[in-house]
Amino acid sequence: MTQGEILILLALGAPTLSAVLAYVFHRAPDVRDTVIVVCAIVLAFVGWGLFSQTSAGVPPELMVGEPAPGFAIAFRLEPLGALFAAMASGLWALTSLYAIGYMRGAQEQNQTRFYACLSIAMVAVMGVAMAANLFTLFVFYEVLSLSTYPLVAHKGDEASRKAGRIYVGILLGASVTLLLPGLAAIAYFAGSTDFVDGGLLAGTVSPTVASILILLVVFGAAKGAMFPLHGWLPSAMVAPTPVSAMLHAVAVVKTGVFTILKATTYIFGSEVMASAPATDWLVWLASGVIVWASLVAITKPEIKARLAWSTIAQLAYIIGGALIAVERAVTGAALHMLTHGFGKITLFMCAGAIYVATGLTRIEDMRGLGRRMPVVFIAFLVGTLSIMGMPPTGGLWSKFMLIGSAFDAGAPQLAWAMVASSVLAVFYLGPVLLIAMFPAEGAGPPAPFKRAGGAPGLAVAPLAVTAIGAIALFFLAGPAAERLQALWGSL
Amino acid sequence: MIGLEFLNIAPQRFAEQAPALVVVGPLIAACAAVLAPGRRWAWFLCVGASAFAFWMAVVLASEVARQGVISYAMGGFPAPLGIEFRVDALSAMFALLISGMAVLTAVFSGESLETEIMSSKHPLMQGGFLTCLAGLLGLVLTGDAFNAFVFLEISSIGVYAMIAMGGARDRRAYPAAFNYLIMGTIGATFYLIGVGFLYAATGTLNMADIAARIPTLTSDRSIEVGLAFILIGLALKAAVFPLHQWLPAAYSHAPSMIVVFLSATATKASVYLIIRYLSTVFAFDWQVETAFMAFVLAPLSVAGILICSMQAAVDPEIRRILAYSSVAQVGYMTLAIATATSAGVSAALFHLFNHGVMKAALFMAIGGAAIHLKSQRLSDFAGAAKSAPWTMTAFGIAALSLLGAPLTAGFLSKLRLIQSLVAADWGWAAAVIGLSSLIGVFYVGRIFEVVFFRSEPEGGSAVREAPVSILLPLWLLAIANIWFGIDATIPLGLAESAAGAVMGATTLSPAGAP
Amino acid sequence: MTTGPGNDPRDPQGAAEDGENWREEERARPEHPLSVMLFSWMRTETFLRLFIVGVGVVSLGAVVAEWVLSLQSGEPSKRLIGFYGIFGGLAFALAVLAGWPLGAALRRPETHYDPPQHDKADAAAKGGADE
Amino acid sequence: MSELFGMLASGTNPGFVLLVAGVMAALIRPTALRGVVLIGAPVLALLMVLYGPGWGVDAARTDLLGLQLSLYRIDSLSFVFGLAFVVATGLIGIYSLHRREPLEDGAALIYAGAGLAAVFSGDLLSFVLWMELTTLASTAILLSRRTAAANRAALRYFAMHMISGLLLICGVAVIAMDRGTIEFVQLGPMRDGLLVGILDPSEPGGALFLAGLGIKAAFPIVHAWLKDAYPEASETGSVALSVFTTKLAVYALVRCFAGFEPLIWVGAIMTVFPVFFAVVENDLRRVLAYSLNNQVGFMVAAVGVGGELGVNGAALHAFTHIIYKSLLFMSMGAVLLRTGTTKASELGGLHRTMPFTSIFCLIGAASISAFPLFSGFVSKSLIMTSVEYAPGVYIAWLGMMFASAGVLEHSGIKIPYFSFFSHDSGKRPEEAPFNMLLAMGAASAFCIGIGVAPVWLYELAPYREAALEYLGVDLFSAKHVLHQVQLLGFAIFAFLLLKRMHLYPPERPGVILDADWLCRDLGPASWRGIGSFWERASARRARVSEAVDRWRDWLVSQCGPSGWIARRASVSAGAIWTVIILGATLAVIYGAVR
Repeated sequence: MTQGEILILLALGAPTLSAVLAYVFHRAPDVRDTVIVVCAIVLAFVGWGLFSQTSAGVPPELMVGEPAPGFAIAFRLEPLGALFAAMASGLWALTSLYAIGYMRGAQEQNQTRFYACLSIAMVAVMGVAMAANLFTLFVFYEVLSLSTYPLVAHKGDEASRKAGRIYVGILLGASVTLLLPGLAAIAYFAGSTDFVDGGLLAGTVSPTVASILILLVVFGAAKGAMFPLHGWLPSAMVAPTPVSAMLHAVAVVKTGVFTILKATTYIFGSEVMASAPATDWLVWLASGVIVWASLVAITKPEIKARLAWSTIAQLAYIIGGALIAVERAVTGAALHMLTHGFGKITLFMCAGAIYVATGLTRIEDMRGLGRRMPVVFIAFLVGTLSIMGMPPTGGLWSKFMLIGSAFDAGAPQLAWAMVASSVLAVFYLGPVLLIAMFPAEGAGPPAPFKRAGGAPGLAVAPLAVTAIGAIALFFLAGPAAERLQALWGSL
Repeated sequence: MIGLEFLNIAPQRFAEQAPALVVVGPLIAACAAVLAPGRRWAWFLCVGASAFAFWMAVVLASEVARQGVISYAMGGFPAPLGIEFRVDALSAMFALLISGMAVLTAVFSGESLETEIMSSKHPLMQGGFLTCLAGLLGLVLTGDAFNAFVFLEISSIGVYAMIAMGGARDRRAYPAAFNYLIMGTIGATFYLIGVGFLYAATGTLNMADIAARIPTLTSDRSIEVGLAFILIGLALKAAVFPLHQWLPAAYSHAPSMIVVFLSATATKASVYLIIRYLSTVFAFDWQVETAFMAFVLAPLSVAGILICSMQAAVDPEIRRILAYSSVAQVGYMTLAIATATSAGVSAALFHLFNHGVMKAALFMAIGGAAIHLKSQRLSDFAGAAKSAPWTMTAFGIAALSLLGAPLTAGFLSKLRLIQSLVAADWGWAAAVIGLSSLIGVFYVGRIFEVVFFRSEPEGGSAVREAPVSILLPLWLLAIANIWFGIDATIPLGLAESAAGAVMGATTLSPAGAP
Repeated sequence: MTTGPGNDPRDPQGAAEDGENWREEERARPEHPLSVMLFSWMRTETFLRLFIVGVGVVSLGAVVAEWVLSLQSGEPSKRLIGFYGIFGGLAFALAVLAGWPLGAALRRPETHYDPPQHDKADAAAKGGADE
Repeated sequence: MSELFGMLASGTNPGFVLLVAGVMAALIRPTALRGVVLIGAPVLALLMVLYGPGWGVDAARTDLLGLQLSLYRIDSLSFVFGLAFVVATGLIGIYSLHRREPLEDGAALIYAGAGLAAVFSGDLLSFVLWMELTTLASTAILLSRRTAAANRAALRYFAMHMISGLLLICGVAVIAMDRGTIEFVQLGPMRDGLLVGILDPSEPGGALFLAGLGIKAAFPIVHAWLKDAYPEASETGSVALSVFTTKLAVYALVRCFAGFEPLIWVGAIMTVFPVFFAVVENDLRRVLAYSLNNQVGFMVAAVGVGGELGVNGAALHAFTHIIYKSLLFMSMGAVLLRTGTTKASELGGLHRTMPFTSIFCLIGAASISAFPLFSGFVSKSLIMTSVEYAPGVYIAWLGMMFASAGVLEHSGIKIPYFSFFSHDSGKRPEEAPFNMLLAMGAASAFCIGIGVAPVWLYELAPYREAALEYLGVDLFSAKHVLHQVQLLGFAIFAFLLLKRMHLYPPERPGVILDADWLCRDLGPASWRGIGSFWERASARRARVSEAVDRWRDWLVSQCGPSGWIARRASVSAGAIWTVIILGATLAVIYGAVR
């Protein structure tokens, strides 16, 4: 067994083990939480190992089996997947710490099921990241949909059950009605679903067929929250904040855009993408979504809802980059997955920390909190800058690459939409900072802490780390992009 | 081929008689079961006879795999005068499926009947079951058109009787059985009329002979009319929409045992006959046939898929939900068959097999729960996962399979179906399957939410964990659902070789592609 | 010189509240000697008249000087003699006089841009969005 | 000593020193210690600039995203701007010594540091990155005023600069893709005997970059942020704000677009229109903001002319402007500190107790109005001469002449007159604190020193020979001086007459509508309009969704156990269907065979 195979097995095994042990130790919360954290840390190291192996030129591979001819369950890491795996596993380690802090702080019910499902979701994310073909990716994609449903419906009341219905209905519905036929059609046209450098379908399909397939994939991967299949994301905000932070800022939505990115890069390839008329329509749609979702975000008084709509806009950046599908665009899109992941998870964690400490969710109530929770709000500032694409955060670089390639690819509307959305970000995130950190004179005193001592340390430390990470990405974006560009070197 | 060849340990002479033994065994056991001194004996007989049939089916299948088509002259009278049993890969696959399901059903029946039927009637029930089994097995093995009618009726009579026996618990079973009787008889009569037409035109009842003689006849309307009658009759038996009216009532009111068995096999046997007639007796590329499939079978399938999925999505009773879903799934199969391609037939057979596995599991779990819960309302299953975790987890797995979730058998068969439809340039049909899957998300999601996420009613759920004799076959099926979702060698191999036997090799890629 | 309580520029309201004392104190502050020395003579009407005349003389003198200079150098002047002076005076007058119509057209009450008070909570939630 | 600094300065952008000092200043509580940082850092930076690496040498390079970044490079152009920035930073440091606002001091130093680092960047990307940091730091300066109005202004300011920063980034991204390099080279290529910038505005990348710089330089219509935000800062904050952002834009315009003729017209318009607004504006700091806009217009016009004279004009005018404009803002800051307002309608007669401030303000006013022997004269003459001799832009030149008279009106007369002289408001504030006076005095010394002995300013010019030649021949020629005296003399005479005749518009409190009306009135109104439209639309949508719900309920009821379909699922129906389908089948089959 090679080192790569062991790493892949570990990447799937560690969260699986974490899920199982969560049930085994459900009567001993301390042991359970320790086990979860240990598994998460192991996974983070494994994720890093996968990334460094990939970038060292030895992509880990593992063939599990072939359930049906042409459809193999197989894993193979290329730079895009390695980046996603490393990011998800790293953030997962922080999130599990944060989740423990949050869940204990907020005294939530059914914690064991929560952690188990979260762990299974992580298995699915790793599976998606490492998939060697669209079939494997699809399999884990669906596992992710199913395993996160209990997390959304966690509270079990009518509201969260309804949200869960919307969530699973849209995600599963879109994937079985659109992505699955797309998958079958791709397998039919190409004879397999393997991810091939330069595009599996290159030279085999007409622009019309390619258009249909592209539409099936882009809308089928509804986790990417592309209009009009975005409705699940705001409604999923009823879930506990760690879920919003990890899944709806990072894992689930990124799985959606990752699917699209992988498909446009390795299934369609830049030539097919450029020739298909659907690409143009979708670029226009993505541009519209970017602006529209940012505008909607401004109207939302609740912080998590604002962040959710902001996520919808930011995902459209990545989808836009994926659609352009040239080297720089894909690199930028992948980089944006990374930088937005760090930025948004920080913001969500901040929202959660504020909630645990004060019970507040509405922005207008947060006046003056900046003085009382300095770490949280400085992290929030960093996250905001990252979303706006301002230095010194990595968000700048991904936006830089995306905008440049959009202009270059003859899609200036996408670039302008990104500019507009960055400016609108000032208006949907700026007020939070203004109200909290620079309350106008004569405003009332800040709201009291609901919980003695404010947010627990376990809920604050991870967000500080991710904020530092968002800044570090400003300096590390270059190396990361170089790793990604290796993906084009192999052509 | 099927991984069970090790069971083929019978002596050669014995193996040669397998086509007869596989039918005769259950038939004899049926008589014995009726006369059995007690319900336990009847149960043992039932399990034993089913197991024997399964063994013989395995033997048959491996013989078929070895030598291709087996022709067996019943009673030593050779065809065309005698009755010929003609076993090819298609027949062998069905024999395996039917007998395998029978074993599990037989095991399941012990505890299940306990609460549903008064114990004195158990032997009758088991006898009926074995009769039905014998009929179905004969149906898929025989090579004689009229003989097929006989076996069809044998199996049906057993079923009518067993459904009616559910009336002791649920009085709605009586009209259900009566309706089924009427409809089934209409179907059988149509079939018989069709065979009569064929006989009139060709002068033979042996399928192979009919097939051989048809090309020599020029424009004989009676062949075409015969075909129409046969297909309509069989479509009725296979519950093709809108000829399915008998099915939902029968499935929702009959004793669990028979529903488990029927859902996995009975309609499927008729599908077998449809394929048999379309491929072996008539030529698949005959324009009459393609016209029938494109303009009658396909529209009906699509209508059935959509309408019955909708009905399943809103029905309040859990067994009827599953029944409607069955009709929709039959629609999938006939839709794939209607493409008139080898890939389509193979996908249909693959789905047929997987559907049998998942539906049996679903009904078995409901039957297990029904031991303590008299109601069949979905809402009464609220929180069932808490009170009966093992039963309901197996149920959940099968439900996911029905939904077509990855890593379950249902996923692969759905993928295969769509692929075959795309390959036949029937993109719109793939879209229909997608749409019905969307509806499937709703009805399975509905069941899921109730079972797993709704809190238990006051005083706890009435659902209790099923006994081991039910859990065992149930979990066997649940694991099979997962296993066949990860490694589909067995069902896919069976389906491909079955389709290959009647259609030629399967291709799923456009020319030129790797 | 003592420091008044209203010296904090960030608290003009505070200054206004106890403004009376402050005013008194302010009024009481004597004029700076340097100021007396440098600027006090400016306030006389005589000076003003002299100043106007002086400016006029200097300006005209500059025009004359330019004329003399252009005679001396012998080469023809590119522009009219005194062009800069005329232009400057007219331009200045135009700019100042334009203040009348412009002020009428563009001036709004000082509270014009202040956020509406009635839906303060709404404004706070929307933050700067409305601005 | 010099070697030591040489070593330190050889590889470190002096901006970094200010950045580090800024962080320190923000954290240090003791005022005295902070004072050391506030003054020490600019001194250190000054030494580093003076003893920096050779001109045109890339002292620090790095690679990023496949692009080569040059973090520190000085050349003759950046040297002028850098020097001015460092001097201004020192003045600001002295000026703010009395304050107890670590955050604001830190932000100001970081702002200055980022500006300095931007000027000394050797490539477009690092320039833009530092510009982004100036945006952040200047927003922080605005926010540290801690008033609701300043907060709102800060948000608008930030949004506007976000847009400009993004345009710049877009521009750089496109340039990087088009050209493969983003080097910010030394000016030098000659076209038709004129120096031209390195970017071509007709290319998309160049156009985007120009648009971004246009916002930063407060081109007409996008100028409103300047007059909106600067007067909302604190008394020290507005001084810091007045120095960097617009001048950085001018610097980059020189680099990139020197010789781009439309800029002459843009610059001319920029000089003219603020004059009118400044006349009616009541807030004197806002008047100064308009005046800033107008002065930048002169520089932009010089950039448009290009050539050695134009580039020299823009660079040197920026240098002098930085100093006299800070001086004016400082004097108004002193007034604000002591009286709590800078509204002309509430001021007047302050010279009685603030004589020093009055004098310094007058010196600044004389400088900006370009009185001979003051610094403005020295640099503006270059610009006016360059525009005068540029072909085909005579109207623009006339406009700028008009604006020169206008400058005299709003900055030369209005500022000192209405605050320190005019009618007596009765306010008798204390003289400004010593540190403020010191800073103003130093700035005044610069203004007069440069005015009297312009040679050492001209020594700094990017094109030294050309500048010195101009100095020797034209600057103090009798004709030139006489022209300027005429212009100013008649203008002052006109002022005196108009005042005597009561034709001078009185100062009235009020808000003057400007282009910011677009985002402050029209924007919210249209936002509300969209909102109500959206509400109506969602009401309609609710009706639609009700209809959809009804339709769905109907469908469900039809599919349900008691619905249309199930009710017809009887045996007889089954039989009838069988017959129907048989018929259909036969029809199809017959059709197929025929």
